[in-house]
Amino acid sequence: MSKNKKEVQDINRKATGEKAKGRSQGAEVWYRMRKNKGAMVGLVVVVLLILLAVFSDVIFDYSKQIAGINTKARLLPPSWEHPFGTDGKGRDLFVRVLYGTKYSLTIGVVATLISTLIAVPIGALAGYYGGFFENVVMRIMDMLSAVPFILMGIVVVSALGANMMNLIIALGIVGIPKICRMTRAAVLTVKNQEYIESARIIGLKERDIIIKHVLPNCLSPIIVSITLQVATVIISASSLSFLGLGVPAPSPEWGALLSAGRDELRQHANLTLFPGLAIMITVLALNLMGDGLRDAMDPKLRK
Amino acid sequence: MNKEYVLEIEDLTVEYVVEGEVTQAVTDLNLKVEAGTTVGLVGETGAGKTTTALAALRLVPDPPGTIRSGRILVCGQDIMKLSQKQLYNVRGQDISMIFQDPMTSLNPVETVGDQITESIMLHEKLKRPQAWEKALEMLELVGIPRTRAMEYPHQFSGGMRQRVVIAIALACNPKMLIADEPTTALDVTIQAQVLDMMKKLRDQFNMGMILITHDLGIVAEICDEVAVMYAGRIVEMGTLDEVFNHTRHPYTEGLFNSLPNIKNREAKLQPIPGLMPDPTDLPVGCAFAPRCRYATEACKAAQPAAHHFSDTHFAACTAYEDPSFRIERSKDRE
Amino acid sequence: MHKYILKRILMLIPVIFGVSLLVFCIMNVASGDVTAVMGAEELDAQQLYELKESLGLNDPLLVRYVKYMWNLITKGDLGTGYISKEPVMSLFLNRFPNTLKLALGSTLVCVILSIPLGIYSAVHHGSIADNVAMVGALLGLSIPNFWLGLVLIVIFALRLGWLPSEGAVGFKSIILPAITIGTGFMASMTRVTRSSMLDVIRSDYLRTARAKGAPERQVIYKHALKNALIPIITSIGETFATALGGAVVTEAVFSWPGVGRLIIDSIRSRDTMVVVGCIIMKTIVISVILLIVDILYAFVDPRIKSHYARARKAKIDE
Amino acid sequence: MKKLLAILLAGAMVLSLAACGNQNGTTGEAETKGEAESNTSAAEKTYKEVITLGYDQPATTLDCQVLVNSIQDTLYMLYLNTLVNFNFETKQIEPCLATEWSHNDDSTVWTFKLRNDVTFSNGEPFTADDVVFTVERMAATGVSGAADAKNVEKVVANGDYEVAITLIQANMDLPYRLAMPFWGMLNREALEKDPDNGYKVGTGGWTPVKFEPGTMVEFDKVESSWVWKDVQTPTKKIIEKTMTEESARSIAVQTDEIQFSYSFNFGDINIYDADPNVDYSIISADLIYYLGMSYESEAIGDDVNLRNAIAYAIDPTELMDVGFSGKGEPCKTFWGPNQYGIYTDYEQQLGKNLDLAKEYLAKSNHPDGLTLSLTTVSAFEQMAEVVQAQLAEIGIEIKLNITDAPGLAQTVADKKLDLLLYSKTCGVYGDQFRDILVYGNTANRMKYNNEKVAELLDKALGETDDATRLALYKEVQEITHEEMPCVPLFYGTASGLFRKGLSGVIFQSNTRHNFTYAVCEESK
Repeated sequence: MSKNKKEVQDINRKATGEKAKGRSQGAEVWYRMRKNKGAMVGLVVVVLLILLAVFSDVIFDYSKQIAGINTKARLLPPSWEHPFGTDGKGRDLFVRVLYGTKYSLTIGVVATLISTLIAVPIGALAGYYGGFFENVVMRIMDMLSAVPFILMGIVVVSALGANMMNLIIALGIVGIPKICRMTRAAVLTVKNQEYIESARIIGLKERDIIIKHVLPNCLSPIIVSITLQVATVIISASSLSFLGLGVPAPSPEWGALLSAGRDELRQHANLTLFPGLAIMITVLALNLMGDGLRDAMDPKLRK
Repeated sequence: MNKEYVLEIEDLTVEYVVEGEVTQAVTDLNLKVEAGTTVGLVGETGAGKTTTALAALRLVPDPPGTIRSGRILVCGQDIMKLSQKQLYNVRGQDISMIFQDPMTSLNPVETVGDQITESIMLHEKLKRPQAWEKALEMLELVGIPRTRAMEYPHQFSGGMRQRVVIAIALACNPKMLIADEPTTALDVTIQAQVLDMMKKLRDQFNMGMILITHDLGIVAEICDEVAVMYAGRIVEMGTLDEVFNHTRHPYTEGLFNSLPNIKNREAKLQPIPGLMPDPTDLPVGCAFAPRCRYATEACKAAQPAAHHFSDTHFAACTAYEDPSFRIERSKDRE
Repeated sequence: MHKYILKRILMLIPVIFGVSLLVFCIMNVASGDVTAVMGAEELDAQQLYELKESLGLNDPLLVRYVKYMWNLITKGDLGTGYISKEPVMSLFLNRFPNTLKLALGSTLVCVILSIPLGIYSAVHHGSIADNVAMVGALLGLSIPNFWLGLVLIVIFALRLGWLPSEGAVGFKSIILPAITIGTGFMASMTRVTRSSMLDVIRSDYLRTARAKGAPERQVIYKHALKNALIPIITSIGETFATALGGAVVTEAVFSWPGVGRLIIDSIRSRDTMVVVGCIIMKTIVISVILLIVDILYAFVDPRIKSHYARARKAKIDE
Repeated sequence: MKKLLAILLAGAMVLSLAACGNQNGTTGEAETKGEAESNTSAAEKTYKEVITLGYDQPATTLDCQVLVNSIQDTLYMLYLNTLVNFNFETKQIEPCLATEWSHNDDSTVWTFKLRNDVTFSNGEPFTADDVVFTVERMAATGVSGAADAKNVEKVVANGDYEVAITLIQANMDLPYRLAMPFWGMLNREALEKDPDNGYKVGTGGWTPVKFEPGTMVEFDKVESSWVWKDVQTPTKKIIEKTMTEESARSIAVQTDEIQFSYSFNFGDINIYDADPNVDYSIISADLIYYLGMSYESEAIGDDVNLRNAIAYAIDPTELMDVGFSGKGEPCKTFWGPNQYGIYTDYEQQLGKNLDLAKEYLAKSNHPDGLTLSLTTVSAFEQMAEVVQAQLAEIGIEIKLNITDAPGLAQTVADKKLDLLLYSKTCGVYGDQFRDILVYGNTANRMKYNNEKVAELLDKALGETDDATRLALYKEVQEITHEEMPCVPLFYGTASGLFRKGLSGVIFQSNTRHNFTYAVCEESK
């Protein structure tokens, strides 16, 4: 913490008498997060997923367990030996789903990050300044959202080639309109509050007003839509891999697993059930964490 | 003679439980209101005035607030024992309430006329047209032209909105009305109009009324009796004359001293030193002791008992154990 | 109000220009062209060149775009599909009612499920029920459509035989696809309902309503909900617009002849005329719907309506 | 005779077909459920008036000269007739609209005698002029038969019921070509009057009355058609629906919403065995899956050793397991299974032989392996993964390039093609592999350029003596077996899932099934 922040804290402590539980903003948020059971569960799961993603190459032997083919053990039902059963090429689904975390989590989070980093500033500026700029931005967003995301996938892949990075770029671009529109709506509701007026009166520059006053107050809808966007991205990746545009085989990205298991659905629902569950758990964890973060940071909700 | 009490509150205790910390908002409160009389409930913010009012309608928001104990009789029915359905009938019909900030007390997306009509339809078996007609009458009663019934709250000024709130509250002419600082948010000229109207309506409907305020001027103008609250308890209660002219409790004296004296311009204001006690851990003894000039060790030891000076006037102050004790203010008034 | 509507409609024109140019460029960048799908296996290079010439594929992009837009503006003609030679307008129009029906059905399913759930979890904010409701809503988003679609078919069409498993004939055929798509949108609509209700649930006028003796149901569903409607209507409008975009996967599972599948099949066969034509029509329809949603705001929130009235009155006074 | 045929013939409706093959005839060994059908008497049986067919590929046009694929051809056969027909049972060309046909000594001039009792669905009589018009229209704007039409010097009608076609280059396969469904005879008057719908007018037993491109086509019976001269069926309407989701399409057969589903997931056979109301038929098809090796790829080029190394590292049975639950026939040569002139007894037979593969690899330009791209369409992605794993065993690392048909064309055009996993329909006539073995044709994505092969094919085309023609084709196959432009993997299957009561369907190994005489009993 910067020096003057510490001093401000000491002053607070003295003013409210030793008893008061003075804490820095970050510690305050962490303190409140720890209280929220849901957020903690979410955080633990997310950390677990990240660890799994980072160390997957250490834990699993790529060539044998992930890429190896053994058609004799094709489509075995879930058993002790293969908790999730085996896929169409006799490879253990449990190992592939765990290994797939690396791809799906990266795709989901990075693509959503790209959309957010581009969409939120534009959306905020559009909502805040309004007028001609807002119109132009909104019309561009209408155009972008008119293009079906599968077409966007085909183009990015045929222009840049099919690899994970291009898939992430494609999914990132596709996610921009929705987040931008939502940010603008949130900023509009906050824009004409009195505290923005008063921030302007004390002479803050427009940019600072947006960053320090407007955005923090529309944090709630933004966080909610970002965590949901991760799920949408991972599932869109499955539609893209169904078109052969997803992560090239044999990498077991969850979307690819979903589309691979699609034909055997009637008798081997496990092939799509477990990747689906994996997606849900990831998104649920992100959601719980996102909610916990939002509630902790939202002064209104402090009792 | 048994007076006909519209509202009887007996040793009411209300607590708020927030993240483990327990706030004692109101402790052992007793209050009785007769039909046609107005009791002023006075005290600084945070003394528990609003909580008492909400408890009277069992409107204390359940999490985090809970009514620990106490009997509350509205026109003879103990609302603590009523079922949810019966409670709906009591509210608005036997007892109703006006709130402080007119800006936020009205539903912004419904016309003023609708909001009054809803109150009527809830309790009286009238069809919509007759209920609408009655609503227009109520509007005129509170001084708003019936032509504006179709307009929305944001098209009214603060004063006019408060009149609408009053119209809603009195639509089914309840026997008991609780007004929680009805005029605080209004400027002075409007304040006077609203108070006059309330007095006229009170007499017309012979209503019992509790007026919650921290403005002693208003109390003097409209109230018959006065109850002074401090840190969740009534420290002094009596008729207007008894409390204003024969003040007993040091806190009440402090309130009067912090008022500017129009006659004597040079008189120095004597604000009460210190701050309200932290409601999450009230002291064992008298809550006012730390700020009281006359405080003795005895005061801090135990809760002060109520000393009665007449059948309507008492003050909870240990100092009166010694009958000769007088506070400054009452010395020259004797 | 009319000035606002006119402005919004006028703004459609640059959007259509933008969208058509964007899609034209995209289809041009996309690999290959429609001849690869015409089974022209036995043609040699020369015949293939003549075939492309006959479809005008050899002209540079700009020429094709100008020709296309010229037809669109002067004759309102969206051209014909390269393969089917059917006018794109009729291709779109005879599939659009199905997509409209399905979009309405799925939005209705979503509204019926999400709004009560959103309100319930707002009223019980922070309780276990609140979290369970959120997980339930999330389930809809995480289950892929084809998985849910097939499970519904196996249960309701095959085992019980109550509902048809394919086609768009008759009312019963809408139920299963609408549920499949509707549950997918639940997650976001429930969240929006919950957060907008949370903003409203602590306002004073609810206390006034309760003081009137209004039962809790009426306080929540009438007073609170009506004030929380704006974000919810936005969410409904957005859900409907997305549903109109056509849930390709569900349309494939239920063999639902919607616009979504037409666009995807045309993209895969690089039939640019159909792709551009359908996307333009789709954009127009969605923009109109989003406009209707904005107008709806005024009816729900009088403050917005009076904002227009005041603007109009001010103009008259000038 | 096939077991199934015997059972069905014992069924109530005895359908003797004068012209076009027989009921539920199947070719090659057919795998069916085979239980004996309960023999209820004819009177009790009630028949469906509407039969609905479910196909996975969308039908996007009804102009037979624009598009060729199995669904389009299946539909053309309903409302159009060709001059001659090929009976997949007897492997002979049979008369259809033409009663007799002959060719001059160097097989450049073919004359056809036509039936005189045939009318179009718009009432116009079928004459030689219509044949002339059809050939000229194909030459002018057609795509499906463009290759044949370009080889036609002139087509002349001698009177109303005889036509002579003069070819530029002699072609013994002309009758086989003209038997293709897309060579359906069109009506001049109809097309001149209404160019946009005239092509829907045909001489077939049915006529399209409702067409939603990509969704469904509805046919009504043309009572006046010559097809119904000797045989009547109670069916009044045939509907074809596009149902891309395979499992949903199969379920629709079980719920009787559709009566026939083209192809089904062999993995679910046990479900359909258990369902008394459905039956299925899986026949080997004239469809070859191959692994092409491009000559424009720097890594491979014409390195014969590398090509053979790759050829003998692939085990087609694993591909069939993953792709089609084991159904299919491994190939012995790069030729159609029922194609005229097939030759298979090489001393080095195809199939996985790791030692041989490693031997060839050692002699190749990349003894210690290399990295290649394998391009295929998304439908074959699972099989491509198997090839990837198999080639990894001999040190060849594969990068998968999954794309769609236009994407594939682009990869070839950009010269980025190394390996290609694809399929090709192969007919029965000798010249069928010209489009893949002769340089310059679209199907020859490998850019295989061997003058000797082209010369042999040309000679064979005009060769009237059977023995010499067979020898020529043998030599072609020996060269391809040696040079290995493509690794022939396996022959695919054509399958159908249908209601128990469905009969009168002619299953054909070229995956174009004939539903003209389809009949379906109302399920009990």
